[in-house]
Amino acid sequence: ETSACLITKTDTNPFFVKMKEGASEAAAANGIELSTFAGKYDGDVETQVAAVETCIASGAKGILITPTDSRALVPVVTQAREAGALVIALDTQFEPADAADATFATDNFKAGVLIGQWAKAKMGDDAANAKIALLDLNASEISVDYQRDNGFLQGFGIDIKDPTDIGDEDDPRIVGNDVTNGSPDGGRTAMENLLQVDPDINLVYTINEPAAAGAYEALKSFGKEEGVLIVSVDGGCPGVQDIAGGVIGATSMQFPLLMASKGIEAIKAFAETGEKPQNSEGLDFFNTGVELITDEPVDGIPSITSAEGLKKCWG
Amino acid sequence: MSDTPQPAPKGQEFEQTLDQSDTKVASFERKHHTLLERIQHVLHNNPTLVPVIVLVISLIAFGLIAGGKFFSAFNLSLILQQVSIIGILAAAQSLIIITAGIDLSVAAIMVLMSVVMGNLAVFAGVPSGIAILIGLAGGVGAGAMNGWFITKVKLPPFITTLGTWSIFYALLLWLSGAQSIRGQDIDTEAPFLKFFGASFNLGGARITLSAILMILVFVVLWYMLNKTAWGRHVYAIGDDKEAADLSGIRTDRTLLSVYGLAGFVCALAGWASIGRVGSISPQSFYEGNLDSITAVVIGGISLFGGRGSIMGALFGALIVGVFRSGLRLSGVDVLWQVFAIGWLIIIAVAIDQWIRRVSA
Amino acid sequence: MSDTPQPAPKGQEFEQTLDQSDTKVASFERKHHTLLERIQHVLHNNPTLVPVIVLVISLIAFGLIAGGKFFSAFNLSLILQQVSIIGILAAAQSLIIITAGIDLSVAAIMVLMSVVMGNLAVFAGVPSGIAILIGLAGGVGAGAMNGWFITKVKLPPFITTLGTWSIFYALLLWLSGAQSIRGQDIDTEAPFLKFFGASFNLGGARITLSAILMILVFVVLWYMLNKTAWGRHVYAIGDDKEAADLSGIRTDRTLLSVYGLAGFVCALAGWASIGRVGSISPQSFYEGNLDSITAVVIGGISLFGGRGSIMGALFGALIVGVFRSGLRLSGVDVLWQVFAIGWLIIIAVAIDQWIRRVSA
Amino acid sequence: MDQKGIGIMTTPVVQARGIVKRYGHVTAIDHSDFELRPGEVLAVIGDNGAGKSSIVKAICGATIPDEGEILIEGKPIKFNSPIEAREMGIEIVYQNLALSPALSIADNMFTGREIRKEGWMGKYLRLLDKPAMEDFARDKLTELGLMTVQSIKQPVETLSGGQRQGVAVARAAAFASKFIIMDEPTAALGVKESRKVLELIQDVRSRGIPIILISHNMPHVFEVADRIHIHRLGKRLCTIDPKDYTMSDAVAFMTGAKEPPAQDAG
Amino acid sequence: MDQKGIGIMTTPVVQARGIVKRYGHVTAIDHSDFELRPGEVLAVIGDNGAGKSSIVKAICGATIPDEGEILIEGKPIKFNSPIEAREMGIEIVYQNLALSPALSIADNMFTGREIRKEGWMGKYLRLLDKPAMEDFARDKLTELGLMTVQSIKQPVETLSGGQRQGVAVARAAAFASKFIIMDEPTAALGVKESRKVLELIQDVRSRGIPIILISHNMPHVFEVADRIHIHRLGKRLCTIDPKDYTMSDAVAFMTGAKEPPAQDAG
Ligand SMILES: Nc1ncnc2c1ncn2[C@@H]1O[C@H](COP(=O)(O)OP(=O)(O)OP(=O)(O)O)[C@@H](O)[C@H]1O
Ligand SMILES: Nc1ncnc2c1ncn2[C@@H]1O[C@H](COP(=O)(O)OP(=O)(O)OP(=O)(O)O)[C@@H](O)[C@H]1O
Ligand SMILES: [Mg+2]
Ligand SMILES: [Mg+2]
Repeated sequence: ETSACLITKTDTNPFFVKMKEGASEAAAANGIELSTFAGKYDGDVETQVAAVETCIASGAKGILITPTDSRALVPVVTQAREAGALVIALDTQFEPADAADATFATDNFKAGVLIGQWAKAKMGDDAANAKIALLDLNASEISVDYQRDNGFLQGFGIDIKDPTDIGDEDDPRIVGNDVTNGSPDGGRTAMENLLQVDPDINLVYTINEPAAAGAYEALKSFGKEEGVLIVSVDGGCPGVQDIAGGVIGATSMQFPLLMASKGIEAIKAFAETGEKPQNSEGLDFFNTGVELITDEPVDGIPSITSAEGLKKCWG
Repeated sequence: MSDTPQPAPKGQEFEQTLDQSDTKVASFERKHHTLLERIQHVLHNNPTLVPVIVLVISLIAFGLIAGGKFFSAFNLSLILQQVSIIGILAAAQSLIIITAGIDLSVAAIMVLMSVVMGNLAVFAGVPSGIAILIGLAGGVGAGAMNGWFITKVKLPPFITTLGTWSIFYALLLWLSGAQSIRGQDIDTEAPFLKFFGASFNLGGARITLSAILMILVFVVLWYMLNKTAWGRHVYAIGDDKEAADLSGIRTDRTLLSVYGLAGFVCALAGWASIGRVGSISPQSFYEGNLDSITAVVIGGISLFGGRGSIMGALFGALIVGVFRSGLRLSGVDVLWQVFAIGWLIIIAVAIDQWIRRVSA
Repeated sequence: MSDTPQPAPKGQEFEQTLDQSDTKVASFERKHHTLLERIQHVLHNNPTLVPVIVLVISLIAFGLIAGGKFFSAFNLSLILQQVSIIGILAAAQSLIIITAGIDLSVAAIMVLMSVVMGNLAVFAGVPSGIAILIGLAGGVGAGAMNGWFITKVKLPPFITTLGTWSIFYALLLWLSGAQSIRGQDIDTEAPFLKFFGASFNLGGARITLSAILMILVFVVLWYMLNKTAWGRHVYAIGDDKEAADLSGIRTDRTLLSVYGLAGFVCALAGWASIGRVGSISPQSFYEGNLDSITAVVIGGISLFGGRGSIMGALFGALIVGVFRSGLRLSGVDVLWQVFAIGWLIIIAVAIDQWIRRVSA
Repeated sequence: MDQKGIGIMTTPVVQARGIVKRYGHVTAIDHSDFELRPGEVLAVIGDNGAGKSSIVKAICGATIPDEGEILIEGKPIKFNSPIEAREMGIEIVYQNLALSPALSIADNMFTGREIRKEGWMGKYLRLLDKPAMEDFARDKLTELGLMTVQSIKQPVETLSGGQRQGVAVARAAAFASKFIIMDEPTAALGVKESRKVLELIQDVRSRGIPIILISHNMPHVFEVADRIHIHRLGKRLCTIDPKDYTMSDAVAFMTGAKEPPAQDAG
Repeated sequence: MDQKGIGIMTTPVVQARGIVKRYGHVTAIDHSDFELRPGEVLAVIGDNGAGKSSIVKAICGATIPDEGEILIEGKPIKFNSPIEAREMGIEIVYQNLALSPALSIADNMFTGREIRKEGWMGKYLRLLDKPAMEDFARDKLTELGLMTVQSIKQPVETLSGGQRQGVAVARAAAFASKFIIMDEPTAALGVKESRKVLELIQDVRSRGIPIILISHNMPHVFEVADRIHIHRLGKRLCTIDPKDYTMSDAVAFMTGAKEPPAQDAG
């Protein structure tokens, strides 16, 4: 029987919980024995390394991994490939990307760009006087964090300087950055802090929807829930509902379930035929797609409504 | 034997002169020479003043650095609101630390109980009031579980709560499926969960009920600790458990009540956090344990137990809040905020130590 | 005065009979009735056996549950390799805990120093050997900074290291720019940094140098603690610092050396971690502090200081490693792994307490 | 020694039979008997480690004996904690005093039996009546003339060893109604301070409350004791009347230099 | 009292002048003098809290006085820690013993002056010579006849109070070469054990090592002391020769019941 491993960043983020669900279903359908692992926190390299080693030891045919550190995990997955396992990166690419046999990912930068473009179009002429708050993840600036943040800024038409650095921009429209730990309580406090810096903020980027929900609460308590745009990335079901509820203006939806099921299918194919999956054209990964979700579509940017999104959320 | 009745001489021969002995006690008045010494002396006699002074100094300092924005009634009330949840946790933590314990599970209990309340009220259709009561009772239960291990199995509090932290954390992930409960769902299904999020204006300030709850919790616990027999027992246990035992305190029962009460306060913080955060997220307050301990130690409560006023923890929480807000408004990077908080802890406690020196 | 010279009677009248007094001491042999009592007694006299037995039992248990996969030489050597970094940290942590301290900054020192080594060797072109020496010296410095606050400013270790943890963490994020240094860059620029990642096969097992380093660190520290005067002083300080002071130990100097040495061991762990992980990641080992404390307490070293063998921490780290690996291979969800580790801590220490009961 | 006829009059306040207490390998009490009679001062003497502290702790519930039975005023009793003994009016001054250093003198005197305010404040809010407790503590201490503390609110840790001993003794004397145990109450005290304690002991006896006094100081023992219980190797060797024997005899018995007088177990 | 001519012969071993030590509000020593002469047993007596422990601690470096000067064998000296005093051959038995409960008797006897193995093992690996230390400790204890411990490797916490006191006293007696300070060494001891300590004191004196003995036990003091230093209210009131005065006098002086004899500051 073919065995496979799924190694996610954490088990506390619903995104990865969804991914695990998808993988488990696909594995059951394809007759693959799946073991799942997760780090204890975002950035827990040690646990992921140990997990890969355990997979090698147990003779897994394939490893699906969301690298918690795109550089740090390269050596161990190289070992895994040498041991004959198919390694597929999910959601986050390795650096270099070809450290894995394939990558099934959302382009996080692209996800950012989409909401940036949407926000710019939505604001129209006001975009020139936008006052932007950026609610990031945490002090250690992991790749998802800077890719989404910089993608959003680029989409909005701001010079991002170093695309791997948060907060090096000098555009006067940016009020400031603060960290949220990706949770609503962090989102709320960060939003309050930035509102204290400049009460006229009218555009808020958030690292994910829980942070966005917190930011919304802060705005509400300041009496500013109207007239401030909140954009986010992820596309979790509660997040899509928040679009419908008018909390969030737009979000970029990812497809963790799809990533996982595709990954399992690829492992099955590899086990049976030895064939490795191909990247999407022009990209160094297989794009599982990003979908902009908003109930206020703008011209030129394809999007779907929250009602449609709810059917697909994290599918 | 003689005609004037004399008391029979008592004791050994050399003790006969004791009746004439002097009753003076050695006592010397001493002037405090320098201003510094005099300040140290005043603070030594009123140790709770220390965090208050640190608070005032940091307020002034950030007022000067960050300007009027910082020093507005609104911003100050905002800080109060921002620290309210960690403040309530710090109150629970203080209770434990005064008994010479430590509780690494406060934040896990808090989040677990907010998830319990949310699941019951929003998804299971239990009336909010009952869901909250169940959550608060769960807090008592979780605290009592800690207390049981500590008093009956005689495990050190650090180890017990290190263990239960993992246990509660796993339970909360399992119950929530790692998903948050949305604010709007709460609004429609069980708005009462958000009770402590309500606020009103007072001058330029915006007072949230969660801030009032925090102050209330501190006042009530202060009263219990200082004005009731139970409170005296809590201090006595932290001071010297064995002596407390021998001098007639039911130490196990008292400790159990302390952990249960702390668990209750954590659950209360869980309820208040729903109002404050607006939604229920299993990811929230992951570092709440350390934050609460930080507030307590900055507030001058001894980790060795038995010393310090619970009010110190309130000021400790406010000091951290003021620092965070002040640094933020002065445009300091998150990175250097972490750095500054590290020094704050060390310096605040160093000042406290200096004041408590015997030579005061 | 009489013709046979007699010693002048000494003392008070009632003491004259003392010469004839009995010299028997109250001493009673007692049989241990039940088998359980007898086991308890043996373990009581050899407390280090406890973690060894727990380790053996968990090995057997997981061997049965998870089957041959778990019990292979390869998997067992893998566990050894996986615990090596936390194991080395636990050795440093044990040193501190034996002095009745606690160090919340071990993991931060470790990662900080690995970043220092990496930055110097990979980016600044400093020869690897020198970069490593600087990193190790930095570890000593960071540890000594903790020690300085603790001995000179008289801050409690918990608070000091809570503060320096933030400080070191901020520094490491700043130095690394929160970016990992890639394995390939290390391979080309400074392969010596990865020295401890090398491994060789022995039977079916794959032994990594980092695992050998871990064992070496434990053996050397065990020797120092048990066979040298310094080690006796370390235990005496943990036992009763004031008594140690008065009985002629330079407690401050010894404590400073302990913190410095612990810092050195952390930096060594940092070097080994480069080999183990294959790259240098500023985000890794964020929870290393708690993991190291967990290993120490499961190993039966008292958090109150002065008691327990450092070897216990090695077994403690291995127990956690076996649990993690066993649970993983048995296909237990991460969630329930967290849950199980929580119970492991509580149960392991409860057994330890039971064995140490006086009635052994 | 008692006559049989007046049994009821002389029911011992405490009677213990065959008490055994083991600490691991050590047998601290080895089938020892014990008896305290109404209104008397019973001195307990013995070598270091003879088990004196252990047996009195067993009597007042501070340790639970492994075997044996204890009768208080003729009724068999099993204490599970010192609190139960306290509630019966038994007080003990421990060898290590058992005071809470950071609490005030008044707080220490009242631990476990605090006075609450009258009325609803006390009843529902459980508010302590601090002034009442402080007054009481001050009265007791002044009455005993044992100390000249500056303030009754002072934490105990700021007192000298002698003063602390004074607080512990005063606490016991103030609340005991059945009997008091004092475990080497004068060990750390100076000549003057020791004298005060001896006077206190006689005072308490004159109030009709019997006292068990453990002491290594023979002159003190012979001065105040009505009977002397000699403890040796974990059990009662004999009890003697200080009027019938000299200090020399007592010391000789307790150190094993001389055989004790034959006597029945009373 | 000394004659001026033979100054060199009688240079005091310790001479202290105008020592002041304050603890916060409390002045524990208030410009006190102190003198220990070669080969003598000097008793220090005084009420509880008079400052006896404080002044001897100042002499041996355990506390650092705020004012005043200390001369050891005529040379002014400033100790910064008890270790410096130890290195000069000064030993002290503290009131609270200062033993490490979890360490063995042998370890406790040698703390801070452990013996290393001969040869390279000791020199480079700093390996302790445990058998040598244990033998030495066993010899010392047997010699003193102070105890009947089961094993020299036993942790100190398993010993009785008297046995512990014995270890502390043996440690001091074994290593002192200049003088020994004993702070109430018999406070917790039984009659027999106290006698052993008094014999030891006389033994040590006969080896020519002077001793400072703090005690509240007048008969003991008058038995062994060559001179008595009476401490009162933080300073030396007077020193008396036990042959010239009675215990009554000494107690009267120390408690302030009688005026001390006029004398010069020597
Ligand atoms: N908690 C304990 N654990 C282990 N052994 C104990 C404990 N308490 C007492 N012992 C032992 O029991 C024996 C009797 O001790 P106990 O304290 O009753 O003696 P004592 O007669 O009061 O002596 P002293 O005059 O020194 O106070 C001693 O050998 C002592 O070491
Ligand atoms: N560390 C300290 N901190 C504060 N006060 C102290 C300290 N040590 C001693 N004192 C105070 O100094 C005074 C003298 O104390 P000291 O211990 O020298 O008395 P003593 O004569 O040895 O008494 P005793 O006979 O009871 O041992 C006392 O009032 C005591 O309370
Ligand atoms: Mg005793
Ligand atoms: Mg003294």
